[in-house]
Amino acid sequence: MTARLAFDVAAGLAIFFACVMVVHRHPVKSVLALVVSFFALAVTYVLLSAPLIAAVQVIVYAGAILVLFLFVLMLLNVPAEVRQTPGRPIHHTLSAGAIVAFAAALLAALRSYGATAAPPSPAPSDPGDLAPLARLLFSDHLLSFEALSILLLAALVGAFTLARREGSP
Amino acid sequence: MSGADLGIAALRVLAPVLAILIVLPMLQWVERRGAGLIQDRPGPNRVGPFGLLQPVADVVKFFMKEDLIPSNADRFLYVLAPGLAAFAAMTTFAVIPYGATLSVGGRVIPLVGADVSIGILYLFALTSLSVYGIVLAGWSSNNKFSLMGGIRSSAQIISYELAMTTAAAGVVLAASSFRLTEVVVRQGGSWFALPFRGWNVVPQFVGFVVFFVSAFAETNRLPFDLPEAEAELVAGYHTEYSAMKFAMFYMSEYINVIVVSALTVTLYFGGWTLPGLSPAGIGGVLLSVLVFALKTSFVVWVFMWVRWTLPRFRYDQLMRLGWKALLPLALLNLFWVAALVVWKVL
Amino acid sequence: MTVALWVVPALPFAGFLLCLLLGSRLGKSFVSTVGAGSVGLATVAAWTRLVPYLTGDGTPVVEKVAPWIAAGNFSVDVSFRLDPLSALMVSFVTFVGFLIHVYSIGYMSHDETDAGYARYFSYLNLFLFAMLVLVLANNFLLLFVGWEGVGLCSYLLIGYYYEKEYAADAGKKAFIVNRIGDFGFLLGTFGVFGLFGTLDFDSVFSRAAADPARFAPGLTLVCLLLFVGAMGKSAQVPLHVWLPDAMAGPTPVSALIHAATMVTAGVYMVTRCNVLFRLAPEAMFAVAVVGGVTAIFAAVIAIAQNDIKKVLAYSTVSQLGYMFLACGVGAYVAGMFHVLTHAFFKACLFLGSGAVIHALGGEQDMRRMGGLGRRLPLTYTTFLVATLALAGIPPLAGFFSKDAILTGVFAAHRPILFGLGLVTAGLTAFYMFRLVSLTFAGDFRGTPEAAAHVHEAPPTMTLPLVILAFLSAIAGFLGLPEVFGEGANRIAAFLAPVFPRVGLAAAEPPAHSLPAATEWLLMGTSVAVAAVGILLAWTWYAKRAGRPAARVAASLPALYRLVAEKFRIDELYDVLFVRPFVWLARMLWKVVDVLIIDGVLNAGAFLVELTGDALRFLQTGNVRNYALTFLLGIVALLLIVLAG
Amino acid sequence: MTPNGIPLGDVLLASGALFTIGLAGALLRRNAISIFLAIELMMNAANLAVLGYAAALHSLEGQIVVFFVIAIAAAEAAVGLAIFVALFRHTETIDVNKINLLKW
Repeated sequence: MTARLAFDVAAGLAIFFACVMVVHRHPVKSVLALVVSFFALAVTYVLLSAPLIAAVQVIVYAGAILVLFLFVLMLLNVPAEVRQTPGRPIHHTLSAGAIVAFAAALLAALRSYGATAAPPSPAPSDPGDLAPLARLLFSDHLLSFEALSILLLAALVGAFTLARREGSP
Repeated sequence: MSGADLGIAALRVLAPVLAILIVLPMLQWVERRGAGLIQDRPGPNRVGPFGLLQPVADVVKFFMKEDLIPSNADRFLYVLAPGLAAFAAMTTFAVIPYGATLSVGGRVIPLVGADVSIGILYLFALTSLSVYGIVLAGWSSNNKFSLMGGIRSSAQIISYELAMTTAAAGVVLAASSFRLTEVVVRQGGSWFALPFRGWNVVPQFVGFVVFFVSAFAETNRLPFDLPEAEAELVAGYHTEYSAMKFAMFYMSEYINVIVVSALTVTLYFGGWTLPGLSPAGIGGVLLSVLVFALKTSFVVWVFMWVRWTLPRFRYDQLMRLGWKALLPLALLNLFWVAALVVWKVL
Repeated sequence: MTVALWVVPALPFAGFLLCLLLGSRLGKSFVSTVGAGSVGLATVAAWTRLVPYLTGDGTPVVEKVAPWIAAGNFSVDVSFRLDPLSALMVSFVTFVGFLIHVYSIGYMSHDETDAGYARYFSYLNLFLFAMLVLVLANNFLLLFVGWEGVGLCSYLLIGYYYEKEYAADAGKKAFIVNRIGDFGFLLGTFGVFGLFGTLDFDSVFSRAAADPARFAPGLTLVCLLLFVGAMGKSAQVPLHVWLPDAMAGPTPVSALIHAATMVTAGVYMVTRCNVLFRLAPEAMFAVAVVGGVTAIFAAVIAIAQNDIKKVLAYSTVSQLGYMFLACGVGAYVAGMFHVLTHAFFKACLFLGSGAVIHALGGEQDMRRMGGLGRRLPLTYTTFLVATLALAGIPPLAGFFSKDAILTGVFAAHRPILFGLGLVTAGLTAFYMFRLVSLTFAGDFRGTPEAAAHVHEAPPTMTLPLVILAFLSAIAGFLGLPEVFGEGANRIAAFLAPVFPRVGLAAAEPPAHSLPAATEWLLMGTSVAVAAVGILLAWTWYAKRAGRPAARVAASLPALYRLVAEKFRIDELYDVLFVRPFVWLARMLWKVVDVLIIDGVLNAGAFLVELTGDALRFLQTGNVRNYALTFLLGIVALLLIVLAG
Repeated sequence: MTPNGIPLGDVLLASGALFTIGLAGALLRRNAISIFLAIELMMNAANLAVLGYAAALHSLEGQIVVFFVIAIAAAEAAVGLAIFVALFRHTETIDVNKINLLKW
């Protein structure tokens, strides 16, 4: 039960800071809230027997992607959002309605489908042992893995091309 | 879990932290005296014999100074940033094994804070978080020099982390484990028979060089201390900081140096192992701790040595070195290690 | 040493690629070496394969290179076949081709850029490649590839001077008229597959011979369709119109493609399929009639032409008619024999005319020539030899081959066709000597500048002339008539394996039923007819400078104009086919395409535009609106899933 | 129920909540980078659900899926941020209400 408690606390923290992220007007604060949220999520990952994913989550998301966000925010010196005077009442009303409807539908879907997970098949192995995961990744999913490496290269080149100034090397 | 077990566990974790906190003020003295030595000047020599009490004076000074917060700063983040930096630095030490496994009274105690299966990943996860301290300090100060420092730091750390991780991947590949204790044990074997079980620095010299250079960038030490380059940015991200907050940045920098040195020793110089030393009995284990401490000290000294020897890189040179030299070299090293593993040399 | 068969066509193809890709950069000497050298090597390679046939028993050899198409029970290989027929064709095609390449080096060197020179030689090499594929093919489909390939090269080379409109038009005309024939050939191929379930020569012929009665009804149609293809390629009436226009190409091309090799492909194909044709007597008769009519028809037209190459072109058409006449009466050996001899003397004639045109700086009208015999002695001599051969004067080559055909027709009891043949022989002698007289005898009728320019051609041009004239003179001894003794007709013995016995008595090759006296008589008749033609032409044109001919023409003005204007076949086609088609195309364009199809499309486009005008306001440019729409869609989807 | 005694329902509920929060952020914020952050949050919510199921089913495939998602997210972030930088150079803003050139 300690695990469940820890999970609920971590998930609650993640949700709370996600809310902070959405509500906060300043993008830098949003990013920081999201860092905390992601860190809490990493804790939940550990509790869900996925320590490698947790580490990757922290290294890649918190350590790289969000730092990149911060870097861009600082580079562009993005100011805080200010309340728009005319606003967009139609959009906002519709959005709020749609979000509520979505949340309700999601709850209903969880109620009817979520619990129908099949009973566990084999005995779970030691979550700390990364070898089975690695074996799976480099055998069954090798092609996806290689495709991903090409995708990353393409993204690298694309980002470079997009962000460089005209005429600079 | 008995009380004794808990106590031992706490001791295992806290011992290295305490050791670092004790050594920390000394390091500052060593650094300044070393600078004097290298630059042919006395260095601090007024407080106590050979200026040995200078660190004490400094600590007192830090405590006594007025703690200023700029009026336009983001107070919360401004206060949070130095704590974050120090915290990230200190927690990193938890997974580094600092001695051989101790067997006392039927208890087996590995001399490491926490022997986790993803030790190296944990290390990199926390190092990558350490950037937040600097970036937030730079941004929350609301000062253009600080902001520049923060921006530089984020770009620099993201860039060099890549090379550093890739270089370390070679070690992981050779040890076929992320577990740092295993990395160390693996380096305590045969030097002259195949498969090679000596220090990693021998087969992976290129990886070591990449890792070590990246380590300088990761810790913002000269020649890569662009986030605080005093000639351009006054003092970079900590321009506005004073008193204990400044001291925490100062501390975290030294802690980072120690951690990175310890990591270098662990990954490439056999950790606490020494050829010919078998850590049997309490004496042997203590000896292994001593070996580890000496190796780490030496690497720390190299950090200082380099600081007072090399000039600072220009920013574009820094980026070019990271992306066009170190990263390809690290990849090359990875291929090399993979080949060695396939050829059963490692 | 045995060279693989595929090497023979591959060599010119390699030459083609080299000339095409590197020729314009490496210059003329490279192109000359590669272009002529590759064909020379191919000649050597072909001859090494020919030699065993001269002594051996002529067993066919089939060499499979690669599987090509395999679909269900239909399978075709890229495979080459060597038997006496293809060995004969390959060896003279490569040899004549080589001579004409050598000739071209001299002929084309003056007035072409490096790029044009390389283009010319690459086309010529490609032509030889296609022709060799055609000749060596072991099935109808591969034969069709070569068939289309030579058609393409013919088109390209006729239109070689593409900047001149008439050359480009002539190329297009050749291509389009050939399409008609090719379409027939393709249908014939389909028919062959439909009847026999295979396209392999051996299988088709053996199946046909094994059970003639079973295939008889469809076979006639198939043979007629195949013959339509031959008519297109070999310029038989009424598809002959393209060949005279094809003289717009360079003269060596006319010699190689439009006299010696490509146009005889039809004869080759009919001979190749002799088993099928012999089983379809109606088709044979059609072949004979078309051949005979073409022979005399083209000969008549040739009399009234003033362009030196046009005369030779109509002569070619006429001689091709001869060959088909021979095939039609079952004298395939005579037909192939004539193909061989005709290749030598007609190539020689074309090259000679080329030398004349070359000497006169491009002048082709015989009315502005004359008296060139003294200025171009070597050209004159070789030309005269080839002319005599064509006219059928013994003992030159043409005499024997033409005599073999006439004998064959006579033996087949076709008196009308025999009469046509005989008259044609006389006409041939007449128009050829009209040509010789106008060109080489009398006084020069051109401008003084042109007279000053006259010079003998370089050795690369005269050497092929001499060789070809020599061959025109002696090639006839390959096929001496039977009266000179048993086995004198060596070509018949050589080709005998190509004509297997089939199960139909009427379809066997004609036996030598003619008594020796009749044969001698036939020979004498044809020589006499030829001699009359020669003498008449010599008297009218050389001695009396064409005045009697002018009088004859003046006394029958309508007829003369009709003949001079080639019986107005082109105009007839223009009225019958071209204008209705143009009208139809215009209808389809203006009414169907512009009004109906475009109208429907435009109406659709207009509707879409209208709808777009109305709906475009949904495109707010604000991503959040899009995201919202997206979300609404997902909510709807979720609700559907939950409800369902 | 996952091996550590965490009910799958808790995981899915947390995931759904995070997803909905991200959705709200994506729809209601005007700052392009904030929207991007919200989308990242949604992706993490999905990851959480996948890992929850993976744990409940004792399957490693789920972890691999998440691994790929994270890697693709990294690529996406790099390209997306590069686009924002380029966009900002042109328009001097990253307010999506003002970036609406592609409209009727």
